[in-house]
Amino acid sequence: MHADPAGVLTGTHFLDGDHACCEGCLAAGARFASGYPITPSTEVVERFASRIPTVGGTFIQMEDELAASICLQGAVWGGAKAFTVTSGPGFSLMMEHIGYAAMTETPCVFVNVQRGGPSTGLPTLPAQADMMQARWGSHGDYGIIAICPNSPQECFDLTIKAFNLSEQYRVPVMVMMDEVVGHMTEKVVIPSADQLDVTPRKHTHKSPADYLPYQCNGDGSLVPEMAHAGEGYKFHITGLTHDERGYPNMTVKVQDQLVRRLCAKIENAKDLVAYEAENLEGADVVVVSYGITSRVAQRAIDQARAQGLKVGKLRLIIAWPFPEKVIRELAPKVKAFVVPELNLGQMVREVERAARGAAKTIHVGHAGGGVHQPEAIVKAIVEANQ
Amino acid sequence: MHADPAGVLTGTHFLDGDHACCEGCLAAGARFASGYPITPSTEVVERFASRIPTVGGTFIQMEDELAASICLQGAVWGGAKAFTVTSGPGFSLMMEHIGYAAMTETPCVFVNVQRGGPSTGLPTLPAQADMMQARWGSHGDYGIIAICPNSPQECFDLTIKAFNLSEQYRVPVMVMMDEVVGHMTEKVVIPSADQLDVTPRKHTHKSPADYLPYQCNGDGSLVPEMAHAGEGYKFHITGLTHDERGYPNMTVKVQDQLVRRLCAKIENAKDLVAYEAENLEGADVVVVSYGITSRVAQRAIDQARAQGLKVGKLRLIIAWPFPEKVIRELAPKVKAFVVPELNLGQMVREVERAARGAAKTIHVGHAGGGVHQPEAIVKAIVEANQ
Amino acid sequence: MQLTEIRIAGFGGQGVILSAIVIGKAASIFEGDFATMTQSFGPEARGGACSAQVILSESPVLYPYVTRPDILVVMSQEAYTKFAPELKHGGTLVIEQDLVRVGDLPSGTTVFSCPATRLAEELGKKMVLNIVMVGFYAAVTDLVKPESLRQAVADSVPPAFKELNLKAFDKGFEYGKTHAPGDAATAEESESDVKSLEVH
Amino acid sequence: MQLTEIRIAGFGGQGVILSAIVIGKAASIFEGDFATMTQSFGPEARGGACSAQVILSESPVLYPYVTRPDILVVMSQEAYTKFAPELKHGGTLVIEQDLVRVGDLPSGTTVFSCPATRLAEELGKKMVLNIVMVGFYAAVTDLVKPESLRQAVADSVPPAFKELNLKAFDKGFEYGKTHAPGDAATAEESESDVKSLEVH
Amino acid sequence: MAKGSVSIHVERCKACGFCVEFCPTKVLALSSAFNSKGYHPPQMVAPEKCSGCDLCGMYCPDFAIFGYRLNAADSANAPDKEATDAR
Amino acid sequence: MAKGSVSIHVERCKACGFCVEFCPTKVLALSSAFNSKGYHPPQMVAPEKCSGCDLCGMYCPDFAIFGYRLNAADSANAPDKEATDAR
Amino acid sequence: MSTIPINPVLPFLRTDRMPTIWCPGCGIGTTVNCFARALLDSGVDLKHLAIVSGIGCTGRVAGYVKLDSFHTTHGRAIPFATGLKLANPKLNVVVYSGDGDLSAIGGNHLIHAARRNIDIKVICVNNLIYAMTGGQTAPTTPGHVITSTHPYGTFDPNFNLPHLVEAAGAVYVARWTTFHVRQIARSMAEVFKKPGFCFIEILSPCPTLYQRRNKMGDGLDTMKFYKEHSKIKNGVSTSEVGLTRNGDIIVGKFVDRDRSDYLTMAHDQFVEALGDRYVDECAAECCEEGI
Amino acid sequence: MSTIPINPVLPFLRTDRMPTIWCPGCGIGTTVNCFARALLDSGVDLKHLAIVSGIGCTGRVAGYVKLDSFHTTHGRAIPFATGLKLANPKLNVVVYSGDGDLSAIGGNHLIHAARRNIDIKVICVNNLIYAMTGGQTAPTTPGHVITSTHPYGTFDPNFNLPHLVEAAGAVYVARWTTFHVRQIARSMAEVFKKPGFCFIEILSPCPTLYQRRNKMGDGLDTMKFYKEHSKIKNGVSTSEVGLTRNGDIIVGKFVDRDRSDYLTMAHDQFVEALGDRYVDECAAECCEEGI
Ligand SMILES: Cc1ncc(C[n+]2csc(CCOP(=O)(O)OP(=O)(O)O)c2C)c(N)n1
Ligand SMILES: Cc1ncc(C[n+]2csc(CCOP(=O)(O)OP(=O)(O)O)c2C)c(N)n1
Ligand code: SF4
Ligand code: SF4
Ligand code: SF4
Ligand code: SF4
Ligand code: SF4
Ligand code: SF4
Ligand SMILES: [Mg+2]
Ligand SMILES: [Mg+2]
Repeated sequence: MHADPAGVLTGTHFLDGDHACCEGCLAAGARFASGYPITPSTEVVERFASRIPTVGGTFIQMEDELAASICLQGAVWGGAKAFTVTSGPGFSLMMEHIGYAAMTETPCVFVNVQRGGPSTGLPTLPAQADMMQARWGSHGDYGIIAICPNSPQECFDLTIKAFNLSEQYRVPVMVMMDEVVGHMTEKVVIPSADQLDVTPRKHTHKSPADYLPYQCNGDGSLVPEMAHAGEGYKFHITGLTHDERGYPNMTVKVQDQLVRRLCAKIENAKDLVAYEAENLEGADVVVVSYGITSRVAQRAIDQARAQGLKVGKLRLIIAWPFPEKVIRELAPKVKAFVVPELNLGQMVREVERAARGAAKTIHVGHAGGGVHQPEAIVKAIVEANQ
Repeated sequence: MHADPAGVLTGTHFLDGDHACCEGCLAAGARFASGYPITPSTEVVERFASRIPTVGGTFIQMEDELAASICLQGAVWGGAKAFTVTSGPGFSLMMEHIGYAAMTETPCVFVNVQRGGPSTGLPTLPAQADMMQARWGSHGDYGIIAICPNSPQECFDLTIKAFNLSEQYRVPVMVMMDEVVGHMTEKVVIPSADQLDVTPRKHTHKSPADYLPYQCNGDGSLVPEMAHAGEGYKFHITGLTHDERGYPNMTVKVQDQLVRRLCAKIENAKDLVAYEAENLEGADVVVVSYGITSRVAQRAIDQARAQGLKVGKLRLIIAWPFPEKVIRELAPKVKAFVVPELNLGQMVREVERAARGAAKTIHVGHAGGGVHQPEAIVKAIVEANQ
Repeated sequence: MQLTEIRIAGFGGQGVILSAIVIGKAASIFEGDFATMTQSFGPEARGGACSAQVILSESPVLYPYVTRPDILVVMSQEAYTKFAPELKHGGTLVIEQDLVRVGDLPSGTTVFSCPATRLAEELGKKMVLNIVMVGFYAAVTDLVKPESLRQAVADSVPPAFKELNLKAFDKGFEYGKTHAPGDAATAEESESDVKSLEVH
Repeated sequence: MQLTEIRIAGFGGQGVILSAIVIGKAASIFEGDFATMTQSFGPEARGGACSAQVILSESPVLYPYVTRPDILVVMSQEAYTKFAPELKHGGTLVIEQDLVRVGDLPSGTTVFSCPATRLAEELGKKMVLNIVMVGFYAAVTDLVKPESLRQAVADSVPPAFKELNLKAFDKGFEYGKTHAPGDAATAEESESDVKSLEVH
Repeated sequence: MAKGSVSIHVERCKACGFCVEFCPTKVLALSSAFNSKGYHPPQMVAPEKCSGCDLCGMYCPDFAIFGYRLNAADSANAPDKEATDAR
Repeated sequence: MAKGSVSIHVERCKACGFCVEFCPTKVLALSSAFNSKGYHPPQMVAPEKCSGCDLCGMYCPDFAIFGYRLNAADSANAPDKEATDAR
Repeated sequence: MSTIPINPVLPFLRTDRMPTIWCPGCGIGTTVNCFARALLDSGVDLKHLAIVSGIGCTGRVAGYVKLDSFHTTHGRAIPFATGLKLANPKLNVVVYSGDGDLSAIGGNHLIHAARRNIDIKVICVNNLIYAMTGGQTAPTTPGHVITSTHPYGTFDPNFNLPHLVEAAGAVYVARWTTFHVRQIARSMAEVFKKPGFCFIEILSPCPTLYQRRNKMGDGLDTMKFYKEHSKIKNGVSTSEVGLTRNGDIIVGKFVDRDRSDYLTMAHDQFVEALGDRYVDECAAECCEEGI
Repeated sequence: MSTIPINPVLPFLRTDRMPTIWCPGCGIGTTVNCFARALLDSGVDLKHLAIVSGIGCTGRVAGYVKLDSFHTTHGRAIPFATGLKLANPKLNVVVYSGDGDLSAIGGNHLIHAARRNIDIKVICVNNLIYAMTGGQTAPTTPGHVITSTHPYGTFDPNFNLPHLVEAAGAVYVARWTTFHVRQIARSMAEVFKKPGFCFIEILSPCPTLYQRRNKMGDGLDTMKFYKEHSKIKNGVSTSEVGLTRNGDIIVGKFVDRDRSDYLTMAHDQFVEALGDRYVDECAAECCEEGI
């Protein structure tokens, strides 16, 4: 489906990542946002608040992040595409509702512009230390998708992708920005609406009499079809373990079916792999990075190559589900992975696990508040090459 | 230091895990709890509410888990040992304050009696699916300790250990029970107070003039000394990145020092390894488990041994920090690790990572709501052995 | 004592859990064996079905759940319907006589029945039927010594109700000793035989 | 265009960020090059120091931060003190003449100074000093075409203020063209020489 | 002749007694019979006094009873499948 | 002669003007001099009118000024180290 | 008598889920019965009526009512309902939940939605206790009551909910008990027609966890207590309707005032500020009636 | 004149952290100045006085006052203070935070602490905006005000905080503006002596993010506005003190009533229920004065 032109600010703009993300939301068809201010993410909803009355839709500033993160889900069940935006402390408060969205299969987008943590930490400075939280922060087993833009242009492009995946899989998708990307201003090209693909809601075509809210129909996917309030389906939605009718069912069997499906629809999805690869063939060392760090790493890679080293680049675009297979297959062919992150060791654990000892894994940690010195990454590459 | 006899219910009792946990808190010297009811954990504070007025101390039922999880920290800074108790949905709501406790180095205990998830899930039925959340659920980088009892007796013993470790490391410690252990009634032997070791608060001996709240003193540990409100120190505590004086400092350098120390004091601690091992020597397959699953697994191990297989057992008592070295050294000596858990794959990822491909890692998942059929574990052992 | 699995079931308010606690406590605290008691929680609020499981053993109990109970104590028809099928071959069924009608039973089952509610009412407090049942149980099985069970009763109820509960225990025990032993019906006998047993 | 690093700094309310946006936009939107603009956020509230960084390049910019600026534009003494030391050898310093006193400078530095606040006040709105500075910048450097910068100004301010801002741009540009070129002081000259420059 | 009557869904009743207590004309009493859950559902002990006011129905927390006017009974309403097991 | 005087910590002042505005006797005015942050701190323009009431001190959001009674100045108070750079 | 009329409330219920989980003598079902009557009597458009509950015994109401129904998380029914309503203003949205859910963990949302005057109807079944979790003290529990977390009697003062929501901004505030079935149904029907944030508190017995532990008998005893101790005082100042353990219960419609609701205020402001540039479309329109 | 007296408030401040982060013309510092005066005048025991702030410009107050000071998480100053006070009742505990922190994300804790009558003193600096995050609408922002999240003017109705906290149960409620420096100091000194939950709201200019965006001038202009438009009405009904964009500001002490505080009620209940078995010791006693 093409984007609705009403929300598409076609043209070439000089935008920061937060504003580009907002334009991505609008282009993707989001017409509802509930937010609670927090640095460095607030600009996304500030722009939305300014744009939406002339596009058609609603922004509401809620009393806290608990409210913001469930309000948008009400909007989704009312028929809207919706999102919220936050940063570390607010993200922590949203964890219960990320679980609710996963459990009820509510398609929606959570944007987290990562700042330094833990706790109040460094409100105005960058980090990438909420990556594990994005995957594991809510209780119980569930699947989510997390996506990592590294420029304002990608804040636009990948936000649309986030909405599309959320609709395709009926899952909360996290756009894991970082303060640098969020506050950096660059050229952003927004195509015309007819050049933008937007995934429509997986709305049921069944009549109310035939419809079961959590039944997977023969389309081969593990994703049930959806209905909205006010359409006559009279469905029931609950965060309790539920059967295909959406009714609570407290048995091991139903729990097993439901939760395995919720995880499998994401973990086993074939098309949830997105990365940027460069010179992997014949590389001795592969630098695995994402977000702003991938741009810093690029300078390091260039420097290392200038020293004659064979360095490959793997940039995670979708970080969760983690592209385990890619690393697993690469590991026997390389000496080492070097993983720079603005944290003290998060995605590197996945690299290490997937590598299964077939290649060294070297983390280049940074506690946040700035970006790496490229030299620190070069040093690790050189060491890794030995 | 010995326990204060006022809180020690010396004798042999027939208690469920929740009640035993409460007695552990009292024996450890906890005199303050702030709670919010949630099945299947509420019994811990219900008993505390009933016991504390005759012991001396305070229980307050707060308006929500956000309040409960910060109220206790106020109590700690007022000079008490304190804890809160919850289950999945409440645990998700406490994530911001676990980060605050880690950042401010507030010694305290969070008890999570795990139930089926995600979301509201299975309120009255067991799971072990908050294990990754316990480690990663708050934003930013930080360290915590998580401990897994597998019987009411251990709910008593390990809760004391949890308090002791929280004081030693000035860190929030999670007691990760599960519904089965919490609601199971067994014999619990409570020794006399003088047989119970209780770690006192690491209180400063310095005068207010010399005291810096976040300075590590020459004792070789990475843990600063503490003072309480009302003692004349006039200290400042913040969740912002702070220097040794406890004053906000928004620089990369201070962030690096502080956050690396917070992680290192836990990850590098030598004495934070606690597990139960059996027949590891010469084992072909090692079953790694924790909590109630370790008891179910025992039956499976016995059955497999009866079939002539060489099966070792490794039960995690402290799950976080993960005993990486133990697995790493074991891996080359065994064919496989079998990891049964009441989740769809959490601690198994750590086993897999630590094993570095030197041994297979086989997960026996269960989505929760009950315990494994021992046969399912036996089957995995047999397969692993091949 | 060999590993013995017991299930006690009824409806909320009958004191199912307490009777299980008494049995477990008697074995583990007053006899030095091991006991693990677990309970099934319904999805929520009270009033519905209620069931508890006790495993007794001379060594520590590992697997905490009852797979096929050796002994099944039921105090409601619903509980009977739900749990009777899992009873172990050759197991023992103890029923509240006025609340449970026994249907098809696996052969080899020994059935004991006791009008516990009525006996409790005779004591003036219907709510002690659970302890009457425990007394009856003490009389008709011999896993745990009656003295231990009696001690466990005393230890498990609020002081104000101790006397009453001990009386209830004794009443059930006496009823068991005078009515049940020797003539316990087994399911080999016809259904009508079982019914006749209920006339006691 | 070769990779060029620019830092603009002053205090809150001077419009530092907007001037950086204008330069970045001019290069990337109106000239088709690439520009990355980042800003330093203080710990919090406004009113304090404020600084923005622009990197211009003919290929996409990777590393987003300025390491050693080629050009430093400062509009407050504090900013000068803080950032002057990082200026690249042989770099260009552009200052608000009434707000900044230049001290020791690395040799080879070219200094341009403009009384932007005063010029802005002449236009009746002190707040356009940032755009006066941009005009001046356009006159004294040649990285981005003045037309592009002028276009970027028009594109970056609210419609109601477009006229005013374009006037401000022109005023700064004119000032730069008439006063600065040719006689730009370099730090090779004595400090007093630099001061004399401020007399313009 | 009675102006109204009630329909009772025996299996849903939990014997709270609300209907009995709040029937303005005391038409109902809990019966001594059990339903399959062991509850004693109400029965009409003074059917002639029933006005069909449906207060019993409005109080019932379990949708197990309702009252109706007899002259309304012939109206176009289809028979209540649910209620047929109820008498 | 003035009954009071003020002490001004020039470097802390942010020139909000509160002290100037709310001095009941209009003792103060912002000076044209800058402090190192670029603010114009207040100065006494009518020192003889100062009562030492310290209202200026109470309004100051930056603890940069305070008033005191001159007859109290000889009391046992130690000199204000902080304030010495202030005049 | 040839035909038996159907129970008029059954079409409003998910009878396939009956019997309910509620205990004998629990009042929640009675309130649902009144709700069904109100739906029946008011002729409200059921297709566009959605119900949102939090977690608790009362929270299960959404699961028994045959509407588009949402069983959300504990305390968050109101913000969920807010999103539903604002995205799709054609919906009538009812929040149906317990006292603990709405006023303890959900207290913030309660006062903020009242402040904003979101056009939702909140029905609060107040059994003075956290029932589903086993009888812990709620913010509504009066003093000197035995609960599982106050085994020696409560001492925390309790909220006067009508007073609180009025102070926060509600336009309609009423209180009844489950004894007042007709009044409940009437109030419910009334709020369907009243724009803005409306709040109906219904006192309801929880024999299992409140009354029994406090030797107050069963559900029926409580109903009789309500009958004897309720005083209808329409229009009385909400500051005078606080509840105590054994005292009188003031019931009635306390507040009924007019104030633009949130969406109307938003609309007016945008029209004023943006004139023709304002696009007055709801967030959900694109997707609506997707079939 | 030979000696200069020291600035009497300096001993109460962490002067090593000055200058503060606050903007020129911000009123927060003025309130701190009054606070210091109140400490000075009331002779309160500083050793046993603790201050707790949330997050925001006002939240930084804890960091500038030389007491045991806690900068907690956003919205949670009150429950943190509750724990501090209940564990160690000898402490006097002051909560000092912003309107957004206390009444938006922290709104639930505000009303529940008021309900329980926890013996803490809450000072709410109300600049009608979320300042620290850049000027978003707060629950206190009046209608028709331009904010970063309401660029076309606010329309959400605002809280009347004195009314709300009174309805929730506060025993002392006052409002002043930063113009009323003497009254602020007097109220502060008064609440140090008043047991129970006390609330002082202080309107304060935020020239940077509220006034400037709304063409209301700078801090001094706002102070003059306060001077002209404030009406002191002690004892007036809190229902009449709502704030509008340009309207009069009713200030004064509105509520001063007596009610046992939480710890006293707990104590009385335990004494009654447990008699001699009650051990009346505080949670912190074991650790106290550890040096
Ligand atoms: C976040 C969270 N905390 C706690 C709970 C546990 N919980 C479920 S229902 C409930 C209280 C319900 O009380 P109330 O709203 O009064 O409903 P009632 O059962 O009395 O009708 C609680 C605390 C939960 N489900 N989620
Ligand atoms: C959980 C969380 N959400 C949001 C924020 C961002 N935040 C910091 S301060 C603030 C608002 C402060 O407003 P107020 O309390 O009125 O203080 P002011 O700055 O106006 O003094 C917000 C939303 C945060 N730090 N933590
Ligand atoms: S319909 Fe009315 S009169 Fe008839 S039984 Fe019911 S309540 Fe009584
Ligand atoms: S009101 Fe309903 S549930 Fe109660 S006794 Fe009557 S029919 Fe049964
Ligand atoms: S002390 Fe009083 S009179 Fe003197 S300057 Fe200050 S305010 Fe004016
Ligand atoms: S009140 Fe203070 S900050 Fe303001 S002008 Fe006077 S001295 Fe300066
Ligand atoms: S526990 Fe109480 S509220 Fe819940 S269903 Fe039973 S009686 Fe009703
Ligand atoms: S932003 Fe506003 S509240 Fe914050 S310091 Fe500046 S003036 Fe004060
Ligand atoms: Mg309730
Ligand atoms: Mg504010």
